[in-house]
Parts: sequence; C-alpha cells; structure tokens
Amino acid sequence: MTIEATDALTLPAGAEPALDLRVDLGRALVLPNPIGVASGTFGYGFEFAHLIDIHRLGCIWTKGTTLHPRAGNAPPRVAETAGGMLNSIGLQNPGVEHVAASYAARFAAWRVPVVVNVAAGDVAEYVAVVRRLEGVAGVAGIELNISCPNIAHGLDFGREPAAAARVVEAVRAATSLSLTVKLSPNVTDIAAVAAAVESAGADAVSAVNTYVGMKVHLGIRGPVLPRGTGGLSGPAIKPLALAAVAAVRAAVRIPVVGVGGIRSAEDALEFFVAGAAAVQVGTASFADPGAALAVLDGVVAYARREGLQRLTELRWSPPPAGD
Amino acid sequence: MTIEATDALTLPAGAEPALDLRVDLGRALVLPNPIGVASGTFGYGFEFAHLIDIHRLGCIWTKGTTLHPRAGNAPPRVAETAGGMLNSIGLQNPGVEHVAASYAARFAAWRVPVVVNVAAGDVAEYVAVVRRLEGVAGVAGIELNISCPNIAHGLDFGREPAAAARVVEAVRAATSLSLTVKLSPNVTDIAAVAAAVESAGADAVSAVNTYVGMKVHLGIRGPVLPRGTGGLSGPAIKPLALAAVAAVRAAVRIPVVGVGGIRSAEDALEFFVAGAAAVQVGTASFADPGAALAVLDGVVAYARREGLQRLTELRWSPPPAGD
Amino acid sequence: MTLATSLQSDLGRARDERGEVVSVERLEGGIVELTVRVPHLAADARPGEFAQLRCAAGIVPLLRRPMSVAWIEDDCCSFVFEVVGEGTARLAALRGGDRLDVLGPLGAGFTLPRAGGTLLCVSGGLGCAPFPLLASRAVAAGARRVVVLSGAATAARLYPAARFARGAARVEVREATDDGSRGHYGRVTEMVLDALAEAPDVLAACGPNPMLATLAGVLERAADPPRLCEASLEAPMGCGFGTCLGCALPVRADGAAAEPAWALCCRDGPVMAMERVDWAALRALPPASVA
Amino acid sequence: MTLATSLQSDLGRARDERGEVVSVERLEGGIVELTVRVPHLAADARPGEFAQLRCAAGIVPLLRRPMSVAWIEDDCCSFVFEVVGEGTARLAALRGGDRLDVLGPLGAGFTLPRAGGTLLCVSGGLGCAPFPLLASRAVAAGARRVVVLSGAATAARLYPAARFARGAARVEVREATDDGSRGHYGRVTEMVLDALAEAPDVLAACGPNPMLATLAGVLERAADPPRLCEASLEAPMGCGFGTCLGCALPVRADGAAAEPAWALCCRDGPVMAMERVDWAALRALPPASVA
Ligand SMILES: Cc1cc2nc3c(=O)[nH]c(=O)nc-3n(C[C@H](O)[C@H](O)[C@H](O)COP(=O)(O)OP(=O)(O)OC[C@H]3O[C@@H](n4cnc5c(N)ncnc54)[C@H](O)[C@@H]3O)c2cc1C
Ligand SMILES: Cc1cc2nc3c(=O)[nH]c(=O)nc-3n(C[C@H](O)[C@H](O)[C@H](O)COP(=O)(O)OP(=O)(O)OC[C@H]3O[C@@H](n4cnc5c(N)ncnc54)[C@H](O)[C@@H]3O)c2cc1C
Ligand SMILES: Cc1cc2nc3c(=O)[nH]c(=O)nc-3n(C[C@H](O)[C@H](O)[C@H](O)COP(=O)(O)O)c2cc1C
Ligand SMILES: Cc1cc2nc3c(=O)[nH]c(=O)nc-3n(C[C@H](O)[C@H](O)[C@H](O)COP(=O)(O)O)c2cc1C
Ligand code: FES
Ligand code: FES
Repeated sequence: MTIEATDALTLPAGAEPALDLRVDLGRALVLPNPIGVASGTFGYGFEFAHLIDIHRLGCIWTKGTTLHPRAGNAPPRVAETAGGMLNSIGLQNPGVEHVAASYAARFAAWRVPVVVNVAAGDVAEYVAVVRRLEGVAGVAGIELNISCPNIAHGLDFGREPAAAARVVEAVRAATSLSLTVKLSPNVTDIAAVAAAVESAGADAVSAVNTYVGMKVHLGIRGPVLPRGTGGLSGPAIKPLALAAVAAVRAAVRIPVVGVGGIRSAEDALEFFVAGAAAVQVGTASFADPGAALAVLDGVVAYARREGLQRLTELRWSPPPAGD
Repeated sequence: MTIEATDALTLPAGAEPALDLRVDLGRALVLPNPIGVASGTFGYGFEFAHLIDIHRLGCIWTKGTTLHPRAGNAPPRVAETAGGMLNSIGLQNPGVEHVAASYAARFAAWRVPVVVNVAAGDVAEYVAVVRRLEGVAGVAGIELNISCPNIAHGLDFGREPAAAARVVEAVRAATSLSLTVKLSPNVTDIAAVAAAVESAGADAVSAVNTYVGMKVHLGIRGPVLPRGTGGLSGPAIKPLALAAVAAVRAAVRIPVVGVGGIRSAEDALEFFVAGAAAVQVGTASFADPGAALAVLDGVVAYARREGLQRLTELRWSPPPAGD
Repeated sequence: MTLATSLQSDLGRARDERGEVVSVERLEGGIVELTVRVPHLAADARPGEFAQLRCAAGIVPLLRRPMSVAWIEDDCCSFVFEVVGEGTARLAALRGGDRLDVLGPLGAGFTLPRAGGTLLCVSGGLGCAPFPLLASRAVAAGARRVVVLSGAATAARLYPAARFARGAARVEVREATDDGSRGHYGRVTEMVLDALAEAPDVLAACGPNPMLATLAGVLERAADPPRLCEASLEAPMGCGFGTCLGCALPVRADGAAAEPAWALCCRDGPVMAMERVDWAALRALPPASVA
Repeated sequence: MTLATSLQSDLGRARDERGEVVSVERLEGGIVELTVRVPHLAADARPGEFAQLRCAAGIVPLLRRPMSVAWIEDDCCSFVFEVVGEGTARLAALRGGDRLDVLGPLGAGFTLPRAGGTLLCVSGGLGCAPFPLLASRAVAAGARRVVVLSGAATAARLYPAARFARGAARVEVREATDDGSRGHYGRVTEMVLDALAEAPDVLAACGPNPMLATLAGVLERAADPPRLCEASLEAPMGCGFGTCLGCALPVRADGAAAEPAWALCCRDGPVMAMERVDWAALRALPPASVA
C-alpha cells in the first residue's frame, strides 16, 4: 500500500528540494509521514476519528488483536505514576474475525495506513491471526506484538532471541504483508532480539513496548493492579526508549520505529537522532487527543527551518565502542 | 557491627510492644533502622555530615570504590529527564587504599554503619578490594556493585546469573563482612540473578541500580552524555524498582534492600509492602539533603499510627502465579 | 463473555475546548466549585455526562481528570469537587482568566423522568456533582417533583441544599450525616426506603461505588422499586473516550457465561442501569480500583 | 591523574533555609531579579558563591538550580537570571510571600582586590549575576576602582549599568553589544585589552564557558596580565555540594599525566583561577555540557 505525501508537505516546484517524509516499511508499505500512533492507545481509530483528522497521521497501529475475542483483565487496569502510567488491559479486543470482517472495510476507506497489531499465546495462534488478515483490504501491514507484559506467557517470545526468531519465521511464511516486530524492553540485550528477528525475516522493528512496573497501594498493602504488575508508559520511559532505539539501530539494517514517552515534536526529533525511521505517539494521546498531529506539525516545521530533505539526516552515528 | 535502636524509636516500658526498626543484614551487621542512603548519592558521608544529622540514618552505603583511584568520565556527567536524572560519573573515587587508610577511621567515629560499595572490572580486582577492607575498623559491610552501567564491562557480571555467582563466590571467600549484592535491573530475569547470588553466599541483595537511558540534545544531534547512555534514577523508575523488588523478594530468602525513586515516607512504605527489608534514598538527597531523615520520621510516625511492631508486617504476599 | 468494544460510541458530540476559568469558589468543608467558559460543552452537555479536565500542561498529573458537569449557565459549566490528590489540587489552584482544556461531553448521562413524573436523587459525598443540572433539567422537562437525598460524613461536608435546586421549584432536599450533625443520623442509603414509599418513577444515584452497591441491595429488597434506577459509577480513567479500555467495571454477563463481563465506565457509563452492574463483583474490587 | 575528591570542602557554612520571596522584578530583555528573605545566606554569602534553589516541591524539575548570589541587602539575597527552561520559568513565576528553599552558600567565590587595588570585571550576558555583590564588596574592602565590561547580544539584553554599582562610588561600566545597538560594536572580550592597559590587579570574569575560553586566549596573548585572573564557570549540577561528582570541569593536570583531570564546579569552583582551567578541553565539550 503506497500513499503519497500530501501536497501540504511538499514545497512548490522550483523551490528548494522538497522535504520527503515518506517511510518505507517494506513490502510496499510506505507511510506518508513518520508520525503514527501506538498500539493500544488509539483503539482501531474509530473514537479518534470523531476527535481529530486521522487522515493526516503517518500510520495507525491498532490495538493488539488476538485469534479469539478477549474480555481483558479485572479492574483496576490503569494507574498513574510519576510521569508515567501503568496499564494492565489484558488485550481486550474483539478478535481477528471481527477486525477482518467488519473493521477492515472501514480502514480501507481511510487515507491513513492501518497496521494491525497481533498478539497470541503460541506460534500457531500468531500464524492463524496473520493468515486471517492476508489479502484483507484495509490492512496495510502487521505489527507482531511479542512483548505484551499483561497476559500469561505474553512476554515469553520477546525475551529470548531464538524464541523470537521462531515465531517471526513462522509468521513470515504466512504473510506477504509488511511485518514489523514490536520488541520488549524487559530484556538483557534488546539488540540481540532485534538482530534475531531481522534474520528471521522481519521488515522492521518497533521499540519499545512497556516496562514491567508496579504501583503499591498503602491502604490495601498490596499492588494497585490485581495482577501485581503492569506496563509502564509515558514520559518517564523516554530516556530508556531512546537508549533502546539507539542500541537496536546499531544492530539491524531494517527500519526502527521508535516509541516511548513521545509528547512533543522535540521528543520525536530526539528519536530520529537516536535512529528511528518513524515514531509512534502513545500515552500522550490520552491527555491530548491531538498530540500526534501536533508532533507532526512541529516536526515538519523544524525540518523546513533546518532545510532537511529527509529526517534521517538527523541521525546520530555513534563513535566506535570503547571505554 | 551492632547498633542499638535509639531510644527515640522505642516506646516507654509498659506501653504497647515497642516498634523494632532493626534490620539484620547478616554476619552481625544490624542496621539501627531501615532507612539508609544509596551508593553514589551520599559520597562517603563527609559533605552530608555538614548538612544533616547523619547519625540518625540506618546506614550509609558509600560511593562505588575501586582498587585504584579513578578520575571518572568526561563531562557532562548528569542530565535531567522527566521525573528522573541520568548520570555517567564513571566511578570517580579515591581508591580503596585511601578509603581504608584515611576515611574508615572517620567512619569508625560515627554512630551510623557505613557499608562500602565495591566496583571492579574483574573477579581478581573485586577480591583485592574486599581483602583490603577486611578487618578495617569503620567498615561495617560490603555492597558489591555488579551493575554499574557507566564503565566498560561494568554491567557484565550483573547481566548473567552464572557470572554473578562466580564473582560473589570469590568475594564471599575473601570477606567475613556482611555481603550485599547490588543487582542490575537491565536484565531479562532479575530474580534469577538474585537467586544465583544467594546460592553463591550473599547475605542480602539490593535492588535496583540505575536503568540504561539516553538523553538526546537536538542542537548537537547527538546524546548529551559523551558515552551515549547513562544510568536513570529518580521518581521515574520507582514503579520499575518496586516490580523488581517484588520479583526478587519472591525468589530469595535473604533480605532485599529496596532502592529506586524514593523521596517520601510513603514511597519507602511502598517498598516495604513490595518486600524490602530496608531501603536506600538516592537521587532525592540531591534536591533535599534531609530527604532520608524525613523519610525515616515519616515511616516511624506511620508505624506508630498503625501499631506495627516490625515493618515486615506491611509485606504483601503475592497470590500463587496464574493467568 | 460480553465485549464492551462496539462502534456505537457517541463521541460525535465531544470536542476538546480551551476554556477560560471564570471563578473558583471554595465552599465549606473543602468543596470547590470551578466555573469555566466552555461554550461548546455548555451547549451540549446533558445531566450525568462528564468532561476530561487537563489539570496541567506538564507531566504531573499526566492524565486528565474526569468531572461531572454540575451546572450550566449561559456559556459556562461548573464542576464540583474536593481536593483529594495532585489533579484536584491543581484545579483548585486555578484563578479567573486561566486557561483550561476541557474535553466533552463524554459518556452516557441520566435519563430524565417523563413530564409529570417524579425523580429521586441519592447523593453520597461528592456524588452531589451531577444533581444540580439533573434536577433543573428534570424540572424543565416537566417533572412533578424532585427529591434529593444528600449524605455526607458530617454537616460541614454536606453540599449546600440550596445548590441542588439553584432556584428551581419542586426540588426538595433531605439530608443525612454519618455523625448525626445534621439531618438523618446515619447513611443516606437508610433514607431510601422511606422515599420509595413516595413511588418515584426514576431513581438517580451518585456516590462512592461502595455506597452505590449498598443502595443496590436496598433496591433489591424493596417491594416496589422505581421502574428505572440509574447510577453514575467511577473507575480510574486513562482516556475518558473509550480507547484505552482502562475503565472496566463488572457487569452482569448475558446468559450463563462463566467468564467475567466488563463495561467501560467512560463509554457504557458513567451512568448505567443499576440492574446491569454486577454489584458483588464491584464490591470485591480493591478500594484501589479508584486510584 | 588529579582527583578532585578531597575532604576540604567548606560546607560548614552551608545551610538549607526556607526563604520567603520578597519580590520578583522583571527587567527589560527578559532579565528577572528575584529577591528572597534568607537571613543565613544573607549573613554568610561572599561574592561569587552560589545557592541551590528548589524551584518546585514536585518532580519537575527534579533537581535544584544553581544561582549566584547577585546582591545582599539586610536579610535578603537577590538572584538575577533569565527564563531558559522549566526551572527558571518556575522561579520567575514566584510571587511575594511564596516559600523557596535555598541551600547555600556553596562553592568558592571571587578573591577581593587588596585595599587600594583595582578590579576588572568581565561580564557576558547573564554572567552579570555575581558582579553587583562583588563590586560593592570590593569597594567596601577599599578598592580604588572597579571597571565592569558588560556585554550582551543587543542593548535590550544588557544588564542595566546602574545595577552593577547600586550606588557604590568608583564603579564604572563599559558596554558592548554583538549588534552594535549600544556601546562597543562586538564582543565584550574585545574590550579587554584596552582595559588591561589600565593595569588592574585582579580580573574577575563570568559568562558562558565559550566566552570565558575566548577571554583566556586574550589573557594569554596579553603582555602584562593581572596578577590574579579568576572566572566563574558553569557545569550541569546534580547536588551542588560536592557529593554526586556530576559537575566535572577539565583542569590542567599536575605534571605530565596523560589522563584527564577534572575539578568539581560546585566545590573547586564555580570561581577558579583561570590558569587552572584546561580551556582547550573545555572548548571541546559539547554545548550540551550545560544542559
Ligand atoms: C466519570 C467520573 C466523573 C467524576 N466526577 C467527579 C465530580 O464531579 N466531582 C468529584 O469530586 N470527583 C469526580 N470524580 C472523581 C475524580 O475524577 C477524582 O477524584 C480525581 O480524578 C482525583 O484526581 P487527583 O489527581 O486529585 O487524585 P489522585 O492523586 O488521582 O488520587 C488521590 C486519591 O483519590 C482517590 N481517587 C482517585 N481517582 C478517583 C476516582 N476516579 N474516583 C474516586 N476517587 C478517586 C483515590 O483514593 C486516590 O488515592 C469523577 C470520576 C469519574 C470516573
Ligand atoms: C554555579 C552556577 C551559578 C549560576 N548562576 C546563575 C545566575 O546567577 N544567573 C543565571 O541566569 N544563571 C546562572 N546559572 C545557570 C543556571 O543555573 C541555569 O540557567 C539553570 O539551571 C537553567 O535551569 P532551567 O531548568 O531553567 O533550564 P533547563 O531546562 O535545565 O535547561 C534549558 C537550557 O538552558 C541551558 N542551561 C541549562 N543549564 C545551564 C547551565 N548550568 N548554564 C548555562 N545554561 C544552562 C541549556 O542550554 C538548556 O538546554 C548558574 C550556573 C551555575 C553552575
Ligand atoms: C493502555 C495501553 C495499551 C496498550 N496496548 C498495547 C497493545 O495492545 N499492543 C502493543 O503492542 N502495545 C500496547 N501498548 C504499548 C504502546 O503501544 C507503547 O509501546 C507504549 O505505551 C510506549 O509508548 P508511550 O510511552 O508513548 O505510551 C499499550 C500501551 C498502553 C498505555
Ligand atoms: C550520581 C549517581 C551516582 C551513583 N553511583 C553509584 C555507585 O557508585 N555505585 C552503585 O552501586 N550505585 C550508584 N548509583 C545508583 C544508586 O545507588 C541507586 O541505585 C539509583 O540511583 C536508584 O535510586 P534513586 O532513584 O533513589 O536514586 C548512583 C546513582 C547516582 C544518581
Ligand atoms: S477511560 Fe479509556 S476507555 Fe474508558
Ligand atoms: S554538583 Fe554534585 S558534585 Fe558538584
């Protein structure tokens, strides 16, 4: 699926070389611009469609979608922390059948690519979900969530390079769509996992999913979230996500989609410096539904001011390692 | 080294059973109360001795000390982030000889136990540092830093259970002092590392050291810290540290010292709920030199109000694992 | 299993509006009434609906805070709350002329009684918030009578009776305090049975979830409950507009499903038919469910 | 290798004081002068020493912000700054009567000229901050003359000349602007050679690190530099009192050591003998070294 950069983002002919915002995520998935919205923070786009002009987004990454519908975890499911929030949604979603049969047709009518985030408990289930999405109009690509901390076994695949490679190989064989693998940051060596999924056939990686965290309630002398822990997102994790993106960037050649704590254009630009090819705005959309669009406008204004032709020009090249 | 609870913390005879704040960290190291200060955020205590009454602290964990003096990393070494700070000090310290020969005598005159935090690049160096501290009056115990992210190879031992066990075994054989191992949170399974160092002879573990993070400077299109990354501390990491403490607590029988983002009595109490036997106040002391004492006062007031005899009564027992 | 995910959200009416603070009134007992010029919300909000208030431009607090629309006058809306944490502290510290981002109206509101009908409101603590607007709209819609049962811990913390009616005729307030310092000595829910004897058509309740659960028990035991009983519920919210799926509340499963069923407080609620709520499950939630 | 770690810190004089804001003055060009009642600091601070100001009780900003003591009057100290980020924005938003935690005095200050001697101050931008206090104390100590070279980008951003002297006799201010809108057309460092012709005993400089490095070059090339040249340097600070080891600045190594040598800005500085600083290394630091 190819979407051209909107005119608004291209300088008139005869002026300086145009700013090219497109991002190629492989297998003909070209995002019109690099500012998208993160899985689980934008649903399937229907609510936000009432609130903002979703067609200006670079991409919508949907809520994690499973083979069967899921009711999600017992409440409370969200809790605020210093500069962040914990969630333990438990992948509440209507199941892939409903997404493919009912939602996808609506995606197809939008001018924004929609990539379906896919979650599962085992390899066969991943493959089954991806198969169901193959050839469905409106589905622009797959983001494989091998890193959800809020369901049993949800982290297993993302924690070990070999396991991650296994599931990616199987999914790769089952889909012709652009395949992005969403990495867990709760690992000793995220770069090793990234390298493994690249070898296994991923077209891109996204980093990062949430960090395992806990909030304690003194009144009940126990955790706020019934499962004990949840996933931490928001500004608090931005420095960690930037470090993860830089480490992943140094380990793979495929594009890296940066995510974690972005709420302003400056934040997004920092991810481009760290090596991201595109970014996802997540938690910030809750407090400010227009956050991703404001990020886009700010990034474009900066790029114009600085005379950039591509945002990859911002990228930092780490010096060779050493003490 | 045994220090008795100060009178101020014991109820008059005949009243309700006294609140017992002491924490036994093994090998005769008994902290008078569970509120101490974290390595690298309190130097060797000399500066704070001018600013606060250090004798009321439960413990001073010193700056990481190495075999030879170290000049530290090139500046900038610190950078603020949302609710946190990154540091890349690079273990600037005067070396163990100076600590043993000059500082320790001053520690010996204090009424607060001083535990020396020890860092090194290989097993032989760890052993040499610990040997030098053996039998030195004023040194109440050892905290083994196997998790410093700011020096080359600084993380190696903390990232892998077997490597961690190896260094702890060697150090255990070289010291009769209470030995606490400071764990790195930048791992897939911190509980596994904790279990390994317990088996290797650690008397306690402390969790957590800083998280690898990056701050990007748009002006220079590169990281603020010359080494690229630094260690993230402060309120931003509190939920992560709480989850780590709870995971470690479930995996070991030795005491867990909790550290990460504590700035109030409530924060400290949350760590006791998560399973900590004692806590360290770190970054908070920079903005408020009296932070640790305020935490102590608040914790004692709470314990009195709630009629606790020991803070371990606050501890949460996680339900058996399951979906 | 009941899935709350549906496409039928009524977000078509919601808008993120930059409001202007008109006044911040401090009532007795720590209750604050914040009035903001928000023409869109003022024109569109219905009783029981809420708005998401952005308490700070920075990261503390990170998320917006949900507040019921308590009153509408001209192009202004008022919110009634007390300071319980950082977000409400920031709201209380606002001054006339300050800007405030207000996203709304959100959620499902109360059903008005038919013309000639009667409405019984049951308010616990800051659960008073939606009732001034509900009472006035009910009267405007032709309600014959509105009775408000208003409870609080102590007299000073009772929402002033006159503020429920705000001049509207046919609104009667009966008070209860836990310490007996004013009105009925005891819980507000203890006054409900008597009020039911007056046969209201519609019952509308708002207060802490445990109070609502108690009320549900009273209604179950009542001989002749109102034909429609609705309650405004609370859950911690991530977004307020149906996207994060964070605000789940337990509802009765359709049929004999063994799995739990959840509704979204921000979309299926906050006002829900009381019979739909699984009160036993709600009671079993930790009090932290509202933190 | 030179180790900055030593036991000789002069923290005996520092105290964490809860001050009371007396006034927040906004000068032309965005310069702010904040005056706080802090009896201890007012009694003890010397020119060039600084204090750590706690800009917020919450977590943004997390760390205190260092500010030179610009002026002392009775039991009040003044700080002079402009808004460059969150911390200074919060300080600028303070109002009379607000509380402000002030930890100080910290660091090493300027050396006063001998009685009868002369002092040359070189100020770049907000580097003006320590000079009102230094000038008045120098005059009080019997200095024959104090010349202040004051530079800024443009006239509006020059610190008002009268504020350097604050009524003290024998203080002369000469100005420079990058855009020539007032005084010398160019950098303040270009005026130094002429001023050196007047043979000052002591030179005191404060400004952005790059300006100070330029000044160091001028002084190296000068035929007959003052016997004592000191500069107030900046580094990002974690604590401000010598504990975090975060504020390293490159200094000349003793002897022929190959390893780098660092001094702590907050303890060995902020005022250091200019000959001690490794200006080449300082220049090589990223501009981010002050973020
Ligand atoms: C749909 C809806 C409408 C609401 N309308 C009103 C209203 O009109 N007036 C009003 O006073 N409050 C109302 N609330 C509750 C209000 O949103 C919370 O009190 C507020 O979010 C607390 O924010 P805080 O930052 O001050 O406190 P926090 O720091 O978030 O929490 C402090 C303490 O307050 C309690 N708390 C937190 N969130 C809630 C919550 N959602 N409900 C109850 N207690 C909570 C917890 O015990 C917590 O420990 C409403 C809640 C919902 C879901
Ligand atoms: C010993 C000492 C004394 C100082 N005295 C004064 C003074 O009297 N008046 C005054 O205006 N400033 C002074 N400064 C600088 C002042 O501390 C910083 O401007 C302030 O910390 C910025 O805080 P912020 O939160 O507003 O900005 P931040 O958000 O921290 O930073 C915003 C931008 O300001 C710049 N900046 C940050 N820290 C510094 C710094 N330390 N120095 C220079 N630029 C910085 C950076 O480019 C950064 O991008 C002094 C610094 C030191 C080390
Ligand atoms: C409420 C919530 C639900 C989420 N659900 C998913 C999900 O279903 N699949 C997924 O891959 N990531 C999910 N995430 C993670 C986000 O996509 C993103 O990786 C993370 O929140 C970090 O970005 P942020 O800090 O900008 O929010 C979720 C995050 C939040 C806050
Ligand atoms: C400036 C700084 C220096 C530190 N140096 C050390 C060190 O030398 N050894 C060590 O084990 N931990 C060191 N730490 C980590 C702290 O001891 C602590 O584990 C971490 O900061 C988390 O706690 P906090 O959030 O309360 O600061 C350092 C932390 C900071 C901020
Ligand atoms: S608060 Fe986000 S779905 Fe209800
Ligand atoms: S700022 Fe901490 S040592 Fe200087």
